[in-house]
Amino acid sequence: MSKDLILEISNLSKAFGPIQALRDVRFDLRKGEIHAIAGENGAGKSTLMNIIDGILRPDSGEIRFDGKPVEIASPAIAQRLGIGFVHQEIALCPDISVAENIFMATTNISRAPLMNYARLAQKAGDVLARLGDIDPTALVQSLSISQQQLVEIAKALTLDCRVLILDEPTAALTEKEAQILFDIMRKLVKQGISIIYISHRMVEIFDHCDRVSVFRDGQYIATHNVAETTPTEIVHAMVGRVIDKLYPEKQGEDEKTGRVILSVRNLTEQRRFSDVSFDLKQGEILGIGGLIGAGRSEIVKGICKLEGQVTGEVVLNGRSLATSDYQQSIQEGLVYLSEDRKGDGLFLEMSIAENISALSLRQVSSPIGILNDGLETGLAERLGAMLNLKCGHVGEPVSNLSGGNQQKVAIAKLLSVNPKVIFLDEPTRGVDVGAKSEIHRILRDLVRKGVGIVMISSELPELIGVCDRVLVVREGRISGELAGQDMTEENIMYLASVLDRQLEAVE
Amino acid sequence: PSAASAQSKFQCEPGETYIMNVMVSAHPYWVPVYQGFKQAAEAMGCETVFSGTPDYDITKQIASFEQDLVKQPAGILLHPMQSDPFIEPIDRAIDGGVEVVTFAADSPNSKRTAYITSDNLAEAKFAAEEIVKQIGDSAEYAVLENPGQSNHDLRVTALLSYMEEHYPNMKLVGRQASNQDSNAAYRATASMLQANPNLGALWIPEAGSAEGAVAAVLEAKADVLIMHADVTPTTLEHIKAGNIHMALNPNQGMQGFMGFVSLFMAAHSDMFDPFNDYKVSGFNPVQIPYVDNGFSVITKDNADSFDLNAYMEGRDPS
Amino acid sequence: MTQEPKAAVFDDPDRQSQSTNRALNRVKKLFRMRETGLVLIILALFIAMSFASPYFLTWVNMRAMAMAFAVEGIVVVGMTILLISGGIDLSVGSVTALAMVIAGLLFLSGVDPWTASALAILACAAIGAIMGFFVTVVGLHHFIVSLAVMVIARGACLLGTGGRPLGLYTLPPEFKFIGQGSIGVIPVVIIIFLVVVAASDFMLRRTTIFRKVFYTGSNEKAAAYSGIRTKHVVFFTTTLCSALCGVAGIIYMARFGSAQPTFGIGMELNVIAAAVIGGASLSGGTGTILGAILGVILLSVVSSSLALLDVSVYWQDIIRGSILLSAVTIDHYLNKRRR
Amino acid sequence: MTQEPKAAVFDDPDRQSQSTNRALNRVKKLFRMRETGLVLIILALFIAMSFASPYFLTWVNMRAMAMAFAVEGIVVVGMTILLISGGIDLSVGSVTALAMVIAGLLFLSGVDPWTASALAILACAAIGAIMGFFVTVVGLHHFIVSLAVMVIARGACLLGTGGRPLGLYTLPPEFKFIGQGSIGVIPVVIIIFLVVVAASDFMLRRTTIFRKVFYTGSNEKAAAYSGIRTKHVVFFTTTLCSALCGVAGIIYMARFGSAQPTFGIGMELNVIAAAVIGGASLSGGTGTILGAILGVILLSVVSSSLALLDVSVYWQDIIRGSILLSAVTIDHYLNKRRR
Ligand SMILES: Nc1ncnc2c1ncn2[C@@H]1O[C@H](COP(=O)(O)OP(=O)(O)OP(=O)(O)O)[C@@H](O)[C@H]1O
Ligand SMILES: Nc1ncnc2c1ncn2[C@@H]1O[C@H](COP(=O)(O)OP(=O)(O)OP(=O)(O)O)[C@@H](O)[C@H]1O
Ligand SMILES: [Mg+2]
Ligand SMILES: [Mg+2]
Repeated sequence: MSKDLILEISNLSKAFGPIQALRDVRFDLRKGEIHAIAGENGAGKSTLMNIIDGILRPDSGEIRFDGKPVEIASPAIAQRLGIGFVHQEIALCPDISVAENIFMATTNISRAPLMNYARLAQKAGDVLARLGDIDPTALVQSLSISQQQLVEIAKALTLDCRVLILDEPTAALTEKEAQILFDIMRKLVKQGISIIYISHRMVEIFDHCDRVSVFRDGQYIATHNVAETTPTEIVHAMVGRVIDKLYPEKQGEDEKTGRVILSVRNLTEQRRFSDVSFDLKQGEILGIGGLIGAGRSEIVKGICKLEGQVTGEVVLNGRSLATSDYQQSIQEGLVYLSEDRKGDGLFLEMSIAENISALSLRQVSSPIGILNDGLETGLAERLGAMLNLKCGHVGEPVSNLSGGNQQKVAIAKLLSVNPKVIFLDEPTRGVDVGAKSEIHRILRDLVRKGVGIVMISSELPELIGVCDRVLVVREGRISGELAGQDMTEENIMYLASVLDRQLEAVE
Repeated sequence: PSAASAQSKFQCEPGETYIMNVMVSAHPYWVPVYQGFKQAAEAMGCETVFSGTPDYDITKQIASFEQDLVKQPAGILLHPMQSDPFIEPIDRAIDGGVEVVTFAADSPNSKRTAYITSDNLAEAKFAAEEIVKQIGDSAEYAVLENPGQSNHDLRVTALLSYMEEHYPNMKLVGRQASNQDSNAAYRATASMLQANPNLGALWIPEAGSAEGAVAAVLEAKADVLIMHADVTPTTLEHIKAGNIHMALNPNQGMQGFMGFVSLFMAAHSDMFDPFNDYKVSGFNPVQIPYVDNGFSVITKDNADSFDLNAYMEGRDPS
Repeated sequence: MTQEPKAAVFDDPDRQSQSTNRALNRVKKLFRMRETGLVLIILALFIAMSFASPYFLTWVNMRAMAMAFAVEGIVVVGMTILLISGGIDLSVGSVTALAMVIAGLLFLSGVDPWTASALAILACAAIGAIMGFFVTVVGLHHFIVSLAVMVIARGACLLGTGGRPLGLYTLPPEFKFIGQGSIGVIPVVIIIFLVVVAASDFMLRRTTIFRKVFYTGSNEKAAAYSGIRTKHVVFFTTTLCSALCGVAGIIYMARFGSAQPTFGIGMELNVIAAAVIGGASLSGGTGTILGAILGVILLSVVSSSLALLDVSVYWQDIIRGSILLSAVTIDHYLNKRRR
Repeated sequence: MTQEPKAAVFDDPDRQSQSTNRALNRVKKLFRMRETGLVLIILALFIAMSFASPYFLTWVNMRAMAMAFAVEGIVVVGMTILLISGGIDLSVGSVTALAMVIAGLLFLSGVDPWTASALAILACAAIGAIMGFFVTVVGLHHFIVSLAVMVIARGACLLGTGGRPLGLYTLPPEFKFIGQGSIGVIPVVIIIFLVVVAASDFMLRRTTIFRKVFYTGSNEKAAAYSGIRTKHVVFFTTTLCSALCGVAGIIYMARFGSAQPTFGIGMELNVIAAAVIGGASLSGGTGTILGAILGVILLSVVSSSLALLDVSVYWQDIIRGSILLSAVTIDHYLNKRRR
């Protein structure tokens, strides 16, 4: 048995100060399998992967690679063993070209004294061609967050590795890119490479993986063959309770008022999008779908006056808005949740409480602007509990949290104000199933209270499961609208990727 | 000697200490001054301390002066970085029984009893006369300067006004700041030489800039008479080699020596009963408004005597 | 909002343990405070010095030391706030000097000293505003803008005075009182310093306006995405820092009875060092007034001690630098262990 | 999925236009180069100056200007590389002076000047290595470490010389040749400078080793994840910068025939300014040697021009600062527009 194991981990523990992130866990990986890891946010998945990659050192425990005990003291050693890692948090050099980023590890161990940029760009182009449309000579800082995610994946694919770790690679990817990734994964597995795949999307685990291991609260729970288990069982093992309904009830017929909360007319930005018009009605959650780089984020940021030179009209509750910056938008009641939580969503070295109150300092201070610690802690604890935030106390820095828990802080920040319309850009990116359904429920409750919600998501089941109506964006234009029974993955994909407008007529 | 010392009033009590307080305390200028100070003290059986701040920072110098006061010395020979800020501390020292004499820079509105200094005007006048003597009274000359440092400013402005007054045909063609930085002096001199091919003489108020200026003049193969104040080993060598015509060096030893003597006399004023109102008005009878310590003229012939490193061999700098 | 009733369900068990938790957290916080390490180091220096020199622990010496850092401390406050917002200012020395020169020239031309001082502080604030403009509107880096302004302001000092200090012996005594007087045994300078420190410390920790300074410095984009007008914030901190330089300059003028065009050359590094020793980060987002002031005190005590012990001037710099390096190293390890 | 055949349809026309695209991109790149703006500004200054003064565009004046910035330019190279890696060094001035002092003292004690120089450069590299140690192993910030070392190295200069410049007039002519000689019409100093610049520019752009410097400075974490030993990289750039200061110190010594313990005070700001004007970022990851050298040239041409035009010293600082500010502003807008 152990002959076909490439990686065996036993009795491994790791603590961050008082927090026991991993407790006596074990894990094994067969040659040529795709092994999924499931667990709530903060279960210790990324920590385990960081240990395998030599980024973190375990407090105790043994790692055997190819049957031999190894000590992985640095990423360089992990690389030499043949371990490749796509990180949950994107780690690229912003001032460097895409091609150089992709081949950073290769350059590092290269014996050649000189760079060969032409070859680098060409090789990078070849890898990228499989994944999506990205210019290898562009600087990484000019890419959208999903494009950066693709570069991260491309980076791992170029490594000559035996074990490939993918930590939530699809969190920011749309169906199309995810499918491409799965195709590639299958090819790699055929070549004998083993893959560890972390995801909160059950569908992906059940469609593409061979085995699945479940972790909870830093402890190993169980490993199953995917063929012999069900999503319900896995979710149960993960969260320790049964989640009967993944998505909340949709808008009932009787809740349709037809009253328009927000109306957008002919919104245009020179380069990113043009002629965007839609209405957001009271009582509905409006979804926006589309491919990576279609311009969904840009449209929403444009409405909130966060970015770009936007022309067109935005009408809120019958009144045309004359906002010129985001501050004014917030005052009018429009708030935006960014898709890039690390880049522009959070203050990483500041405390959880300070993060949550950033939008609503007035709520946690006296009328003359003196902050009240008690109020601030209270607000954070209340919202944290509501979102099932896993943390020591709300005074610790956000950088200590797991990825999914950081996302919860970002959401809590938005909920702290009383917005009229909330724009959410990939709101459940990296959030576990339990918390996700909690967030969805909260969104639905907000809608019932009269708040307007617009949600961008690249996860089609979520879009379909949560939204009452979906707009699809392609190349900066709204290419169609779907509601009710028409909201299917096929229809959304079709609208998102048809090649030109004439084809639409063929339908 | 102890018996003799008991008889002379020009002797210290055991442990009687005098302090010399300066700014930028690592500057070599103070070294011969302190040697003179110490030699006088030794002759009178007194203790000395060298104090001050390594920084060019008035608050730090005042703090160090106040810390000197904490030790209750008999007197302090002070180089006040700025005159007015020291008025209050000096007055407080004197009211508290610590005598203060200033040197090289003054605090004229304070109660200090004496001021020992080089006569920058005399230096400038001498330099001007020498320049005219060497290149005639209708030629072009230029100066480097260090705006903001008072004694350097004086050396420059005094020369300029002396020339204007006495030799109206002398033409000032360049006036550049080098701020004691030899590379800046090099740059400024090189540019001035370009702009003024007929430049005849260059007056520089200190030696650091002179090093850079010489390099520029030599490189341009220009025939420019260089004169400067103060001296460094390198400018000495240039003097010996004839690249620099002459340097004027204040008599630092005399500054320290006279500084000590006036300080001692102020602290022992009971030996002196002059014909004036000091008893009723309550001031120190030893009042010396101004002592000129003089300056030396360094040329090829006497340059060997001005090697500070040679002078300091076998002497204790502190 | 809808959450409220549900939140209450969560709240109950939490609330019970909260009060004990909070007390515990406070104690922990005190120990975890960045400043504790610095306080210990400074205490150690004090104890060592009081054995080494009988003059050290005297009232007069303490007073002299405090007078030496009090005014610079005001500039450090401004610099710390600016650093927290993600900026830096190299012009503090020249702007402080310029405040003296402007007020001095106005006074000499007949303006009463209070008006002259107010105008000088305003002028400094205007300089800060100009720097803020170049940083926020044009988009240049603080470093290069403030470097240019450092040169320009020094030039203005020289131009205004011809390079010679202005004697302001005629300043009225009630004005000089700011710099030279005492209330009881405590010098006015130190009282002003303490007021500025206490006020800014309180504001920085407790007011919404200054909290935005932290957000902006910690992650400017995230701050913008939280609806904070980050450019206004940076403009404000840049202006505030220069205005505090102006205040410092006026106090120096009152203290010295003169205006010195060459004052404060090289001061910027000292001031930044104090803030950084006290925990401010050069990349913004962190820093405390208390820490920065401890930084100033540390630097000042070291300088004063060396002078008091009659250490040879040729050794002083070496010792000073080494103590600085050791202090930050020890502080670093103390902080690391506590975490 | 279904899109794949369609993707192929996309590919074909793309490929065709690619080659023309690439040629176009190259031209665009040249225009987009950060340095173009600076070159234009310097050219404008040159043209203005050649009208203002007939002496400006003479060979001798150009030579003198080049001599004035060449040696500092070597330090700028080291600083730029260090800045790219995410560091900063305030000690460059004192370390340059220390190189002179060490070499000078060794020479005076009988060591031959070449060995003395080699030892001095080694000593500077060792100082850089110590700074590197405190930054990478201990974990302190470059700013504070190099500030402490700046003070210590200055102290060492004073201690070694008693604060007095060393006269090294007796240096053999073949050694002085480094600083004072010419090969053909071109001064050796300038040749050394050009070699250092060309070599470091080439290495920084083209060698795999120096690319790691960019990766480390751009995102240390990402670089570490790719297996790059980022601490080694930072240690290396810190050491290299100090070693280049050593080289500069030796050249100054040969040039002026003296070792000045007070040399280079305040030099760090000038050097950092040059690098920043040339496009280096204080937060690491960007910067070019070419840009930095253009920065040095800009600063130097301005100083020389003011001297050549005999502008009043009291105005010079104001004009210099204003030109600096305008230049970076213009450069900024030129860069912005090109993007
Ligand atoms: N640097 C750190 N300092 C302190 N605590 C940490 C640190 N990194 C992780 N933790 C804690 O360790 C636990 C496990 O985190 P980890 O990132 O492994 O979770 P995860 O399973 O990957 O979660 P997610 O699905 O949200 O990514 C969490 O409780 C987290 O708060
Ligand atoms: N700052 C920027 N500079 C240049 N191009 C940008 C910038 N931001 C976004 N873009 C480009 O604009 C296009 C639209 O990006 P946007 O982020 O709106 O797409 P999206 O539909 O939200 O997809 P994603 O899933 O990638 O977020 C992309 O091609 C992206 O590369
Ligand atoms: Mg994770
Ligand atoms: Mg998006």
